[in-house]
Amino acid sequence: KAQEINALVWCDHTDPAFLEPFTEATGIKVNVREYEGTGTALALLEQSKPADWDVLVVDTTDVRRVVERGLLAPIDPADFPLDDVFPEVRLSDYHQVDGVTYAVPEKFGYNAIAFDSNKVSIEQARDIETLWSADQKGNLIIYDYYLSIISQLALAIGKEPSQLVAEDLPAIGEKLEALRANAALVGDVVTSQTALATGQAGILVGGGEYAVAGLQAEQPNLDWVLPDIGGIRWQQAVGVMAGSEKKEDAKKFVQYILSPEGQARLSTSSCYWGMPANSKAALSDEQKKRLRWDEQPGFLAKSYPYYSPTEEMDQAMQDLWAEKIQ
Amino acid sequence: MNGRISSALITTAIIVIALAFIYLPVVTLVLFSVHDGRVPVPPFHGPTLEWYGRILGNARVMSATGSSIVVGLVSSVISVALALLAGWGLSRHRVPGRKLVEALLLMPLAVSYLIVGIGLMVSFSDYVPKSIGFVVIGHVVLNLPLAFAILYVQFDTAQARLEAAARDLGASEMQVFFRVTLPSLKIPIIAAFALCFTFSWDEFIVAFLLSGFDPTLPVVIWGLLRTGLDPQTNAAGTLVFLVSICFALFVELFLFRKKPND
Amino acid sequence: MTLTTTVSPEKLAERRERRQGLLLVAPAALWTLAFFLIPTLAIFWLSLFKKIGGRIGDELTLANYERFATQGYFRESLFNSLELTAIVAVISICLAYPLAATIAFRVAPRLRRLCLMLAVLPFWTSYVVRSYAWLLVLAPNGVVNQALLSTGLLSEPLTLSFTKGATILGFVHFFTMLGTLTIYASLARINPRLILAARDLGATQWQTFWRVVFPLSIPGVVAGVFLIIVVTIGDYVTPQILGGNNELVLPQTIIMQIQRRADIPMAAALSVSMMLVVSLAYLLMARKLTAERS
Amino acid sequence: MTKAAHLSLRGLTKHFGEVVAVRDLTLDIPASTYVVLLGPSGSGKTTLLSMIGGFTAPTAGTMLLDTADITMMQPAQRPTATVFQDYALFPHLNVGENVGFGLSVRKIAKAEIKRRVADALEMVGLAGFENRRISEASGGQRQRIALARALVTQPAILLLDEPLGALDLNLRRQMQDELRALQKREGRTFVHVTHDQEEAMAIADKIIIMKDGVIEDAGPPQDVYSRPRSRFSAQFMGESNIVEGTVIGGFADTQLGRFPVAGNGVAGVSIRPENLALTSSDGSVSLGLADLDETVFQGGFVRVTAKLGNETIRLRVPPVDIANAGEKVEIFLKRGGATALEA
Amino acid sequence: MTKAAHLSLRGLTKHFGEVVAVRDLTLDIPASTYVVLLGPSGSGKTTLLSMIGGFTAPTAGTMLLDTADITMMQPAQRPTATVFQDYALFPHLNVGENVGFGLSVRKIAKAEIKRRVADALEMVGLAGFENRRISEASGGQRQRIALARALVTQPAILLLDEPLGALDLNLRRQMQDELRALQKREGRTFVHVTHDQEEAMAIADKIIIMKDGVIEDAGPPQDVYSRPRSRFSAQFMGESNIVEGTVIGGFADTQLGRFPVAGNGVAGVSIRPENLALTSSDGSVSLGLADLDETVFQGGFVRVTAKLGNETIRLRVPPVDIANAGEKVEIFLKRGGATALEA
Ligand SMILES: Nc1ncnc2c1ncn2[C@@H]1O[C@H](COP(=O)(O)OP(=O)(O)OP(=O)(O)O)[C@@H](O)[C@H]1O
Ligand SMILES: Nc1ncnc2c1ncn2[C@@H]1O[C@H](COP(=O)(O)OP(=O)(O)OP(=O)(O)O)[C@@H](O)[C@H]1O
Ligand SMILES: [Mg+2]
Ligand SMILES: [Mg+2]
Repeated sequence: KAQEINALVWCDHTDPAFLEPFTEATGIKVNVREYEGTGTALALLEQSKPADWDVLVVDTTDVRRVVERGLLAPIDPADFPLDDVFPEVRLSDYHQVDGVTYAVPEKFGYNAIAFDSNKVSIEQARDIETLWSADQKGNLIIYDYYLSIISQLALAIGKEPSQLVAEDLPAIGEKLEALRANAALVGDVVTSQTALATGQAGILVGGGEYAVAGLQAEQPNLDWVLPDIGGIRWQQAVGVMAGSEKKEDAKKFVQYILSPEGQARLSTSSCYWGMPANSKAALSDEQKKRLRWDEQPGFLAKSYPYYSPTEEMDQAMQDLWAEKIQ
Repeated sequence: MNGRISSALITTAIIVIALAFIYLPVVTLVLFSVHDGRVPVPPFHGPTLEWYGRILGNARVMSATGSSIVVGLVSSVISVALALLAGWGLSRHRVPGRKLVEALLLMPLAVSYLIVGIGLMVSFSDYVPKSIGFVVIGHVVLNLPLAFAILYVQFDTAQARLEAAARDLGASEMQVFFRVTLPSLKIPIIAAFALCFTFSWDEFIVAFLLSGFDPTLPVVIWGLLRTGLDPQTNAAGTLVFLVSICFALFVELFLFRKKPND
Repeated sequence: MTLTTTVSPEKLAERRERRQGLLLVAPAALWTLAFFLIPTLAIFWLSLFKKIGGRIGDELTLANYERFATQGYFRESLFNSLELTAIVAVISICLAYPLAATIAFRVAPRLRRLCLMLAVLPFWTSYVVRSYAWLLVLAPNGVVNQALLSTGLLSEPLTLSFTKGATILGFVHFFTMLGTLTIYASLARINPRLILAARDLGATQWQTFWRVVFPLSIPGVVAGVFLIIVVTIGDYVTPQILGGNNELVLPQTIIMQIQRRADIPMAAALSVSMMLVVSLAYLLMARKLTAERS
Repeated sequence: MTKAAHLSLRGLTKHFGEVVAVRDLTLDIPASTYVVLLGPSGSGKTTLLSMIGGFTAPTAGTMLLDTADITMMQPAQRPTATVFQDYALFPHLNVGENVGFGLSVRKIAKAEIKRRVADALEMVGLAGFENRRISEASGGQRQRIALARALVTQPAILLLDEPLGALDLNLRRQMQDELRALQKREGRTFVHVTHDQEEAMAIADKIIIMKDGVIEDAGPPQDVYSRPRSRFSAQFMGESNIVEGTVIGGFADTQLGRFPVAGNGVAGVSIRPENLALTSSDGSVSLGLADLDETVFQGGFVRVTAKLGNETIRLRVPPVDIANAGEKVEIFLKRGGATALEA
Repeated sequence: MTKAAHLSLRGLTKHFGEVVAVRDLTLDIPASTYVVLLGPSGSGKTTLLSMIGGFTAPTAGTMLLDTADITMMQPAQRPTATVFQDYALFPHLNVGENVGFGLSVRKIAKAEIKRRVADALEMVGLAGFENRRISEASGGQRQRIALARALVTQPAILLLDEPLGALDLNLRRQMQDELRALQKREGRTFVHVTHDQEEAMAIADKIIIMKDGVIEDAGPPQDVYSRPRSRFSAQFMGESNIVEGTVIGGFADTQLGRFPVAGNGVAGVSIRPENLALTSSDGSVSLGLADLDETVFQGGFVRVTAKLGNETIRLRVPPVDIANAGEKVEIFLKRGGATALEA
């Protein structure tokens, strides 16, 4: 009987082109269930039996939260080609708790500024002040994720995201209010894209390559840029579930994900593209060009991972977000 | 004479304007499903059938379509069967607390799908794995009151007399049910089934909360829509619509339309 | 044979009927009990606990409700939901009524079914996909704006999408179809001779409508309004897509508790509040419905 | 308010697609007459009534009320009022509001309406019923409410479409008497549709018998009953023995022999069962010996079937006559008991 | 198959909550009798029939068929068959399948069913109708199909609940004759519910008059009509003049004077309108001069209302008598025309 493992993943992992080579090579069938938002994943996991899941893909920022709930199993970093991973995204602080590794980085990209060059110049887009300048009223889209936007605003008030403390929240709140005053909408990927593509609004905070890459072929006026003060980097990590009864198969799947082939397929998955964590990913030149491979050193230097909040801080931030933005 | 003509004009105008409003998004949807470009936004280019080809070749969409059909059929069959038995029992026999049972059976109509879904998720996930089976359970909860409302009113005194006649002629309860009740209620049963099926076919929230590795079509379409602008979603939406229309037309033409010689 | 029995034939027959009846009703009743009532009660029960650091506490508390009452955006979202529902209900009925009345009274009988079919067919386009389609219709370069621009009435495209108006429009579109169905059903049930009688007694068309047709169609209107309330107050898809998330509504806060925080007790408390609102609406309308019927 | 008026229908015709419901019908209804339209199902009674009420526009023909042409007039404007078969009472209004409807749409003062509603309810024997709900009224009461609602507008012509069809026999008889009395008291014209010949005879000043959209026979009940114009009319107005034969100079030559006939038709003879007897009487004519076939006791009389030659005939005789009869009986035709038919 | 049997009802009672629909009713129905249950609406006729058919369980009492207690027997087991008022024909089956239903649920061979269905249809005059749809059958035909469906199972007792209520008068008369003939031919017991007294008299061997759940009067039609036991029975079986007074030794002393009466009651006198006349006859008694009030022509007879002293009386006289009458008329009571009532 064929072996099967169950994985709780973001949608890019559901692409058959990504999963099939693994199944062909190992005979292990991967059942995937996609989710959005770590909360959903946690809710899902709380609502299942421990043995139901074998692999979890999660925001790097949230690895600690998941580990604290005892959901991830320790893994041996030596099993994975971590040396090939871009140094900036290795982030052992995020992937380890008390020195034990629980997850490995797999894919990343940027929550920066996407814009319509017919409406704002690239210089304007790079200037964070543009977001709340009066002449942008009604021209702004806020991407609907509180962590990325608040992290960006941390930079705007002169703090690295990881340095945020509760006392900063009032200042962040002011900035949020200023953003809100200019915003035409607070949108998910498709609504934001629709607003950009139809010319409804010209600047998307929290946007990045994932928002405009698909549109550029037909609307070359759409582009993205990291602000001069620095931008925010999203990162996905993958780990083996603590309750899994098939940890070996799960490990094989994680190894596949981190392998050059798996990395190439994951980064160009039909759901969304993103940079592979592994710098040896087997990508064609054409693909590398679309991913702006060569510019990555500059981007990485200028970007910061999300702020990883404690439980109380998280609630305070969400309340702030709901209060000011929605 | 003039009065009659202008009255006909007003009627036509009202109908045309109303239909224009009602069909505005549908036409747009269909139009951009044949839009020749990666970005389905105005202005329109095209046409092309590329996106239909893609969507039909998308294994995930196709298997979700299969799941949707299974969920629709199974949940509708269960809903109609339970509703039929309950309607039969409640109308035939002096069931204690009949009003209470009626209220219980109709109650889910008054509660949002979101709450039904969350309720099932929090109370049964320890016992029922997320799966299309779980979605079927949820859809039966949603559809049972509908089917019951449609079928219960059919059990009137004329229907009761039909069954009394059958018993009088020596039929057992089984024979009464299968040879009289079921066939004489054929039309309302089909109507209830059709309604249940179409509701299940387009239901998103409960399916989203309760499905596992084999999501239904609306959940997959929702997923497609979260990930980026893509004419494929328009093609998928159009296909869902076409299937529904075919189903509605089939029911209307072949099951309800009286044949001329009937 | 049974001469010794003291139980009347009636009692025996009743017992048998009751047994059969219970047997037949049991599957549906148990299903609803198990998969609807118990989960709903579970939500209520769960709402009385507090989620603390990834665990659900084991002390009964009203903390979630307290938070609902004190946190500004929860109250605001409830208010937004109520306002939205009221506006949508009024507009939808105002649009659906004339359409239903036209189909019921002015369209030739053989075309009625066709018109009704046509009017409700789009009901079956995928709900989510339809919302996105509205975005295309309302876009600056969409049909509506282009049509307005070409008439010269406008020089600049209007901002139509991602507004409260767009949310309302999306709902109104859906409920115009639904309302047409329920109102048509109650209009079609009106005995046509009542209308003849009113005309015969000297009533004008207006008087016939307001004094006979409308009062008799109220059950259909009320049924429509009730459906509108149940669906509008429970839906987060339309406000999120068409409204550009510009106004928080109650179901969005519920989904937020689940998706971002996995705080199911809080989501449960919000759900309970939502059910209370709907139940209140139901009680008010049920009275109206039964009053009309008798 | 409205005075009694004379209604003339001239060449009224109504087509429904292929079906001709009423065909070139001409009829005069004098003021203050109780007219009953009688005919089998589908004969066009409802269609005719509905054209008079203004609910159905005729395909051809005109309608005059005294000298005014009302053919194109709306129901609201016509001085007619209709009592519908199912009464068409407004279920959402109470009894008083139903009766007052026709007044309140005319914006008559509240107090005046109240007074007139009370009068109308009094007239139909429902004084004080104003605040009852329609659902609380019995069949007979509903009938009266509908009547009061129609009469309160003081129409010149009251149209009633099978108003008693839904009532049971006793109530029907009682309402027949009441309708007749009401019509006489109010002096309005009543046009009443029914397919019950007994009802027609009990209340009509004038019976119109319809068949396939045309008038088959018309006249006061007694005339239509005793001197039917046609075979159809003879049979529709009650049992009749139709005997074929030739009629010349007041005598008929038939299978039953030669006997005197009234009327001036030539197309056969109609003999009512009660005009045949088992005993002779003044001026009766013997038709010969017959074989008794079947006797059915019917309370006040016995219905008898007998074979006279090859013909089966029906008689209606007092119970006492049959008690004394043997197997063979002599049958007598009473004086004036046979009518020659025109068609 | 089933032979004719004697049905005994002993102390049958049925309560519906507060309402007593049938009260302590005892009744014997001999084999092969045509029994008609007659009574006003709500008198318990349907309830009684439904208890006999096994659809309603009695609150108290027993039912015996010959010597077998059938009180608790299910409808399917009882040797009864019911013809429902709306016929309750299965709309999804054709005529042959409807008639054969009772046989096919008993798993009788196809060929045998076919033969017996054909026979049954033949019996009700619908030979060859097997393949028609129910929706294609007219009212009268449906009635016959229902009859054939019930008879094909060869019940000892056929129960009919207002089987002719939906038919028009002519068809009703025809079906009455057919039912009666069928019952005589088949020799089964028929129990037939109606509220039409003419129908009851036309077909019954025995009429049972019910009121408020009890038997008010019972007997052959002629007895019930001519010698009603009670005021209610007298009035329900047709028009009757009820005169108060004392009855002693075959004579009544009343407001109308002293005259001979039949029957042995003491609670008043009933006189049928047809037993009053405007001309004297053998053995008649004059009741004195009366004022003519109203005359209604009714075809074969004239209904007359007259005032005799303070009493309003109704008469039914031949049309010729009234033609010759003045304002004041002498009224005669025919011999044996008055009956003393027991209640
Ligand atoms: N609206 C209509 N459309 C088509 N045919 C009609 C319509 N109304 C009446 N008819 C036809 O016209 C003829 C006369 O019908 P009408 O209702 O006047 O008869 P009626 O004498 O009132 O019969 P009944 O006693 O059954 O009420 C019938 O053949 C009927 O089918
Ligand atoms: N199922 C029932 N529940 C309550 N009361 C009933 C029921 N069936 C009959 N009754 C009552 O019992 C009484 C007798 O009813 P039944 O139907 O036997 O009268 P009926 O003589 O057949 O009248 P009708 O001529 O109107 O058919 C009535 O008062 C009726 O209201
Ligand atoms: Mg008619
Ligand atoms: Mg009855």
